[in-house]
Amino acid sequence: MTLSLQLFLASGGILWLTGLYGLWRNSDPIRRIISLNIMGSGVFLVMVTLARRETSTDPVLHALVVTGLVVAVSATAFALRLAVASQQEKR
Amino acid sequence: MAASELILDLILCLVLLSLAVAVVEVKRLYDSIILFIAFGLILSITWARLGAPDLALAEAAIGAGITGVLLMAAYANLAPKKHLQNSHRSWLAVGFSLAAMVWLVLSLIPLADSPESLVAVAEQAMADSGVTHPVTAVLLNFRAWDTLLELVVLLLALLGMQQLRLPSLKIAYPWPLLNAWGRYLAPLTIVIGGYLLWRGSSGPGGAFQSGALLAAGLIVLRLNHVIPGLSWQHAWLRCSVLCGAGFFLIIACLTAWLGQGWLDYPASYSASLIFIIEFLATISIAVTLAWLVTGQQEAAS
Amino acid sequence: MMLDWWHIPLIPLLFWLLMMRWPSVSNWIWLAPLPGLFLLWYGPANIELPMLWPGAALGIDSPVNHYFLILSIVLWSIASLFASVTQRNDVHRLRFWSFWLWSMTGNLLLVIALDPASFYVGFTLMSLAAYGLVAHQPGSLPRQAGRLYLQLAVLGEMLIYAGLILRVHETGGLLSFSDWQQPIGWLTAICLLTGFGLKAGFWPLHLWLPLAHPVAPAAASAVLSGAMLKAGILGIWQFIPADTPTTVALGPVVFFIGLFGAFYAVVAGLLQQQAKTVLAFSSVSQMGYLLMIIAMFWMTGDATSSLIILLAMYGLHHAVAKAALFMGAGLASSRRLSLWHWGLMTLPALALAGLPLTTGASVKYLFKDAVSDSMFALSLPLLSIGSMATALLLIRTLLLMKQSQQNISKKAGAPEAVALSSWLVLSLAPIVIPLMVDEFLLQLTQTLQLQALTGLLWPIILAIVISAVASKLSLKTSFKAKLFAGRWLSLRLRYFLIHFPVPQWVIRLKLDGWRHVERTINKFSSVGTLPITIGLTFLMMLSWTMLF
Amino acid sequence: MMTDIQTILPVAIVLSSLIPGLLIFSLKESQHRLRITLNLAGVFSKLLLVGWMLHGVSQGQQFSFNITFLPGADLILQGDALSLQFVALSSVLWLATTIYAIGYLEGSAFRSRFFGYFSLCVSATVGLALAGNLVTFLVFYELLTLATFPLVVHRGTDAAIRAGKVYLAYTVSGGVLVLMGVALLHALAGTPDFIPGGYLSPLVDQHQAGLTLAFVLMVLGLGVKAALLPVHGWLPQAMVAPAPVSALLHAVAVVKAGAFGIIRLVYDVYGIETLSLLQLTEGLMILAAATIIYGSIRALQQTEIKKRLAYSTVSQVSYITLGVAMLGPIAAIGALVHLVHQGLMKITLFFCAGNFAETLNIHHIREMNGLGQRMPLTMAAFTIGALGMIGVPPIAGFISKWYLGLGALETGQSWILWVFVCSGLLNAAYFLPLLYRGWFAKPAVEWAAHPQAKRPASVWNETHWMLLWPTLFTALLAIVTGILAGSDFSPLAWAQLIVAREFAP
Amino acid sequence: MNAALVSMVVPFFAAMLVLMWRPQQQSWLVIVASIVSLLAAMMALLSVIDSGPQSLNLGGWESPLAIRFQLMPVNALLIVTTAVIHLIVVCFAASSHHCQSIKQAFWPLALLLHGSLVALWLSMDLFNWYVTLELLGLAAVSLVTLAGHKALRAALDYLLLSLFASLTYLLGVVMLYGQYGTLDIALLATLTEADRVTQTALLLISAGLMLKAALWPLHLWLPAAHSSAPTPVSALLSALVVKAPLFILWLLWSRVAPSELAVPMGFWLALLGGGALMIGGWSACRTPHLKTLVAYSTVAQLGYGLLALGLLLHWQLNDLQAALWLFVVAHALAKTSMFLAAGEIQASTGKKRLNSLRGMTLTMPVALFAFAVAGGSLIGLPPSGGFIAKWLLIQPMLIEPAHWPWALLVIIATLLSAAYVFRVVSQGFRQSSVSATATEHGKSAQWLALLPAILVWLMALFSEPLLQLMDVFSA
Repeated sequence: MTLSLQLFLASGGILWLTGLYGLWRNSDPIRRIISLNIMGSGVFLVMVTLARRETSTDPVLHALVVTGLVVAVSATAFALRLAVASQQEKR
Repeated sequence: MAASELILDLILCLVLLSLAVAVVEVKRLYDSIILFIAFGLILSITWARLGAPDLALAEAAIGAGITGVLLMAAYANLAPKKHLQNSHRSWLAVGFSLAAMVWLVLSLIPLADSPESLVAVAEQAMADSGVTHPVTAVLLNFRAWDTLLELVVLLLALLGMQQLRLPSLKIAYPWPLLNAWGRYLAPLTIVIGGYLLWRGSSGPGGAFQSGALLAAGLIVLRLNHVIPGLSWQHAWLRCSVLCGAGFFLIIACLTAWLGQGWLDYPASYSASLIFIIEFLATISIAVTLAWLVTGQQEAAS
Repeated sequence: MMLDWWHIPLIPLLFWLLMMRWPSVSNWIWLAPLPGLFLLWYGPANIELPMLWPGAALGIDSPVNHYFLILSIVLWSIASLFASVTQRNDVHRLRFWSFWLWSMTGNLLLVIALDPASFYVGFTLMSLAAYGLVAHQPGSLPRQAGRLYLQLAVLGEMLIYAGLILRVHETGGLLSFSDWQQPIGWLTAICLLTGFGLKAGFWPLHLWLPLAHPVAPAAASAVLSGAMLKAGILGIWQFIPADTPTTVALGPVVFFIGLFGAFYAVVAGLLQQQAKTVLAFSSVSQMGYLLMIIAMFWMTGDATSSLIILLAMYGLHHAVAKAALFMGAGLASSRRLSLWHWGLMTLPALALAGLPLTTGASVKYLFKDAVSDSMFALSLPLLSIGSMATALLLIRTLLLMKQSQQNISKKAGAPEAVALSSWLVLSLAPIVIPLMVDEFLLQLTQTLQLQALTGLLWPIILAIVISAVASKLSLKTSFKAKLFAGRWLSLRLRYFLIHFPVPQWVIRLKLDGWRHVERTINKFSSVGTLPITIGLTFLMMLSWTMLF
Repeated sequence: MMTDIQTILPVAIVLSSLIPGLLIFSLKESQHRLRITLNLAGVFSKLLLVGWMLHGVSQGQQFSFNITFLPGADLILQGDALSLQFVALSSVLWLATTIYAIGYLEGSAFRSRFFGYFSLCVSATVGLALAGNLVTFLVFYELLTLATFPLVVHRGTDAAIRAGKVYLAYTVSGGVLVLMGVALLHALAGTPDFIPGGYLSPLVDQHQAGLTLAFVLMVLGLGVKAALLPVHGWLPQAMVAPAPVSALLHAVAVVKAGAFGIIRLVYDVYGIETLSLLQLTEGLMILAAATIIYGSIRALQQTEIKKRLAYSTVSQVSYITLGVAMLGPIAAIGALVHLVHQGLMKITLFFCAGNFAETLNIHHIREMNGLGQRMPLTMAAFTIGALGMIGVPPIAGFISKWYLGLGALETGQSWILWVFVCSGLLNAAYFLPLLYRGWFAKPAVEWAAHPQAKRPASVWNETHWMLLWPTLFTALLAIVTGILAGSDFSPLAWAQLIVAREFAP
Repeated sequence: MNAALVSMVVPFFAAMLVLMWRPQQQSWLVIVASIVSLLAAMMALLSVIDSGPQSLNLGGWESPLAIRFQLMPVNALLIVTTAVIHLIVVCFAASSHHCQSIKQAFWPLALLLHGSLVALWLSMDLFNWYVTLELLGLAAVSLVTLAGHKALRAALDYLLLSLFASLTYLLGVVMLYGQYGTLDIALLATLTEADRVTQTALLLISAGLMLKAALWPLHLWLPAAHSSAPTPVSALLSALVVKAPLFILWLLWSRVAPSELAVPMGFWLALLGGGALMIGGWSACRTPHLKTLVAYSTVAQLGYGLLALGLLLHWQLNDLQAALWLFVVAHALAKTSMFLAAGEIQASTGKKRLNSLRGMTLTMPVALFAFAVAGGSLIGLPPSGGFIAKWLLIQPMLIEPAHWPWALLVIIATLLSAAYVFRVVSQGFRQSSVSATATEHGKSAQWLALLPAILVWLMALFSEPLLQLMDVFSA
């Protein structure tokens, strides 16, 4: 079990870094936003994994992930809108 | 059990990671978006695997579904020449990332062995929370303040989007399939959403999940032009966007003023209060998300 | 009591104020110094004026200032009278009179000063205002002479300032001449001697004198030579105490400086072509004698010594005689003089050379006495030669004056009555003074013995003879170069100061070269905000991990 | 009642210029009558209050006002003999300069701004003089910097802006150094009130490095305003300001603020004992002496009147510093009295320069030929100022030089005497040619034919009376303070009183 | 505590009211709300002064479970500052003619920003901070986009970096939770050890917060975003929003982090602060645009905060907390004034460049004066709030000769700030041909710009109670 948890934790970290890398290396705003979402997923993965450490899952972490998801989706929506708007002005 | 599960987990992780890398590295933006939606689906499977069914639901609805629609819409609205990835890959960046990865993974691994959490405390408090599902208890009672602020985050995203004054989402021609399915899909989402909401107090589900589903339904309806463009002009829309956070805030104030303290529900009312709050929050979330996706209908246009 | 010592310097200032309002007051300026005479006669007590600068006290406390006051009053008064005629048609006469009155104020103040500060105040006022007299006339010569005069005057001022401060310090902060008997330091003595010497104009500090006198108006030359040079001598006498180790040691040196100067100036003067220049050199020479008196006084330091009387008498004598000559020279160069004028002119000239029955005889006699009493007795014969030289020089002066008559226009008439009479008073003074002042008369009676008489007369006669021979031979030389040396130096000094290399600190940031670098960075960071920031975040986090 | 007054009076003195100043800011350009009234009301009320305080202090009363400010460092305004020396000087000269400025700026733009800042400057100067501890001093010191800047750039030309920037570069840097020094001392010893003899002597053994650094920092910082050698460069540049500004601020208020600060620092913060233990004043003396000579030589090389005067200020203000650095009572008298004397003389000179510029548009020395015929009174005032600067008795400058020279000998620093001699010579070298030109040289154009102005009807009308009278007033003061130096109410007597209190065993 | 809650809730309600009813005269509603919030904030401050720090567990749950609010002198002060600045900015926006076009959208966003800030100040919970930071980020970006087309690019950069920072922060928070099982600052403070996880978590959190606070060298987004935002928004962002992460950073490092980590980290933070002071100041001296200059000045001034924080940690000196927070408050007030003045000037001339300021002493004297006065506090001229903060900062630097190099840093920073402030002011004194009557209107906006500048100078007069407040806190 622990090994599996460690695997997921590491994956979460790597996901976070992958997103970070994508954010760093991509110049397209949509890709950047996607990368951010991947980063977020990485963090959520870590959270959900941590919630699994005990026999009963940690509801607090789950609740935090729900909150994080909503925040992420609203931010994504806004960011995408903003990206579109900023690109449109350039035309 | 360990070995097979471990292999399953390993595969799951590898798929996730390779999808993520692919999303980041793939040449075409369109592919990237598609891959990201796939990534979201795999992720929701992962949640399920990790014993978080409500998160799996939320991820499917919010992460993959709504975000996917948003990304597609943005893609459709952007100039094609902008969709190119950075031409060169910087080995410096890769090196940095790998170094950071080693560091980060090394720091994360020990966490698996230190089961410090609030599980016990939360379980203890469940009895007084007014609901039976622990996640809902945390969301709407223990850490209700976070949830309240989250509703405000949604509101802010909506406000921010609104005043960008973009034309509403451009869909050249309603997709015939969507047209056909939409009429059936939408009521379905409403039913499922209602169910999720009701179920939220005892099992996986709750305001966000049902709100997301409802939003999906609304989006479909809007795309089919069944419902008119959402506009700030409509009082009921404003009301439904604001009612979640507003009511929540009023309750918070009332508990502080009349009750024992800020967001300290009276024990006897807590279940019904939480339900009302969830209900209103669902409406707000649904409308806001739908609005965020479909965009503001300009009064002038 | 309505009149007091402190009024003396104020009265000329009052005149000045009145003159600024009513320019015709300038005709009455000769009255301004006269109240001093009244005070001398009346003799009120010395006063202290704590209101003023530190230690201020005014009054008369020795024969020296007594006589010097007399001579200053007389000279200023008569010269004013003279000038009121000669400057009548001057365009800048208000300016002239202003400086005149300021100078007069200073002179009178310094004579009655009983403390160094007041003396210095008066002295400075006098010397600086006198610049206005020297440089009064238009043209480049007065300007150059004035510049040199001023440079040296200021230098003198500063040396006196230094000496004064040093002296006050030496005496432990005492501020009265009468208390200044403490030993004087070498530096102090030299500062003071040089500082006052620059005004007194003895060799080798006489540079300005032969340049300034010829260009100043005659009345101004008269006071310059008569009163102001004496102020320098008075300063030396007042500031430097006698009979202290330093002064005793300095005495012989100073004596020989005076002696040498007395002869040197004669030689230099004989080579000049202009009457007033020659007269200036004569003053230089006479100042040498005064310096010798002071040197002898330093050696003895006897407060009752006859040297004090001698100094006072010599000062008075030289002042009136030289003033008469300068005024005469002024008249000679602008008016037609008749024979009796010339006769009168000779009187002060010969008085200076020691003509019997004049003040000259009295002072020469006393002087010889003093020298023979002192350790310098060996130089006694030189004195007679000195008289001869003086006579020679003055005869040359008279001759040059006579020559200058040729250059004046035919229209020029006889001197005006006022000018003439004022000059007359001074010219006759060498004879009149002994009749009025007991000290002179006393010496004069001594000189009437045959031996003394011949001792006085032979140099004069010899001088006349030599002059006659020389004029027959028409010896003419020019000695201008030396005069111009001073002028040249003063110009060089100015040039040097203006072009003195002083470092200047200017800090300038030269950023233009970096402009494009800056632009590139700006552009890069504005376009690549995101990647740069994220890269830096990476870098920071990684570097922090190294930290712990 | 009396105690109340003793508290209020120091504040009232500061406010008497501050309040009119602030009111003036709000006035419209056209309300010149009201503006003049306000100005003069401020001036006279300040004079009255200062007179009151002078009387009180000479009777031995204590005036002190404080409010809390920093931890361990209150804002204290107090009137002691030393501060009053400076306060009285500023107030009297403010009177002269205000009248002068009214005449000078008649009809020009931005007058409300000008007078507003002008009053602020005076308030800052007075506050700085009344400051009862280092922190208060610092506050007003910095305020002075700020309030002066708008006056320097008042004309708004490119040259003025450039000069303003130079001014700021110097003074703000100086201000920061002072701040650091004050803070350092505060860190070491707290900030007690100024006391004669200083309060740092117990720390000498422990914190030698700190005390030394603080002294160096503060002297450098104060030296900027006092125009000490390496940091004097702003002063000549700042001469683009209008004449009243140059006159009051750059001859008196600002440069004296620096010099006054050094006085405070040496006598009331470090104390003579401490300084002689730390052996810090040698350097200061050498610096000041070098500044004196350097300033004089640079002055000699200037061809503009105001520039020459500015370098002269550089040179003359260092007399004060030098006098302070000598650490002897007589030198202290010299320094303190020079604070006043130099102010009187230099302000006269600047007034005159302003008169020349304003009446006949004369800025360069070569244009001064024959000025004495056209503007005899101004020229006379100029002469007095110039001669005073040289140290010609009986003008005020002589008195200071007298005490400074004696002080130099008393403290065994006889070389300083020769510095004064040299400086006197150089002063003469750069001032006397101006006097020559004014009185003796022939004007290039006959004044009757001068385009700027015809010959006036009377001597008294040679220029606007508001320009002339202040000039004559200060010139007269320069003479009177010199002649009547020994009287009981002269700056000299006051300086002696200060020194008697400072050097009391 | 209730007063603080009122101060937080009122803006939220007002925002919803404005959004819901959309009255014609919104500005009055907003101003009244701001005033009420301010009064409540002051009452909160008074109650803290009277009865000391207060704590509130939301929902009445036990401490590790519940989100905890704590009212301490520092955050009470910050709440008051927030309310004051909001009130001024809101009044400015209402009175300035140049803000007409953005008002409709500005009011609710500004109100939500206000509420979010107060929520952040009050909270002592790591995850709740994440939510409030998101709130702030979204509100701030939305506000920036009010400026229209030109601002969008900068806004997008800001948003993306803000989200990135949030996620970095969140990862760190999660790691801390994973290690210690609590999100409460006070509890964490008792638990933390200097192990690897904690270290990584703290670094991640710090990186995220530093990015959000635009601390050098992660500041690149700030000048673009702040200078292109509408005037009142620039003021709010520079004055308040960037301070919020700093608050968290401070609590985290001074409370939560074990001293083995805090001491070396402090040195680094201080170095970065020094870098901010130098580079930010230099950039401000070089930029040709007015608002960019002000924005760079924010970068530089935040360096003081960082420096104070770093030295506080490095030397473990609690005295420096007062310096840190006085810096923050003084800078908030001064920067408000500066941005309002700069924005008003820029809007009235219609030009961004610095040389368009010519003749401003004639045409907009009050605005220029406000700029100068505020600048005085930034430079640290006495007797201003900035001076007091700087004074407190340099005291410990000076007392030990070994610390003197830091003081040198402060000297250079001060000179740089003087350079850029007077760069602007001296332009205003240049002659110009613009007639005096050109901009008679808009006087009230200019006076409002001056108000915070005066407040920051008044701070100096009330420094005693302020410092006492800080003492109470650090004790």
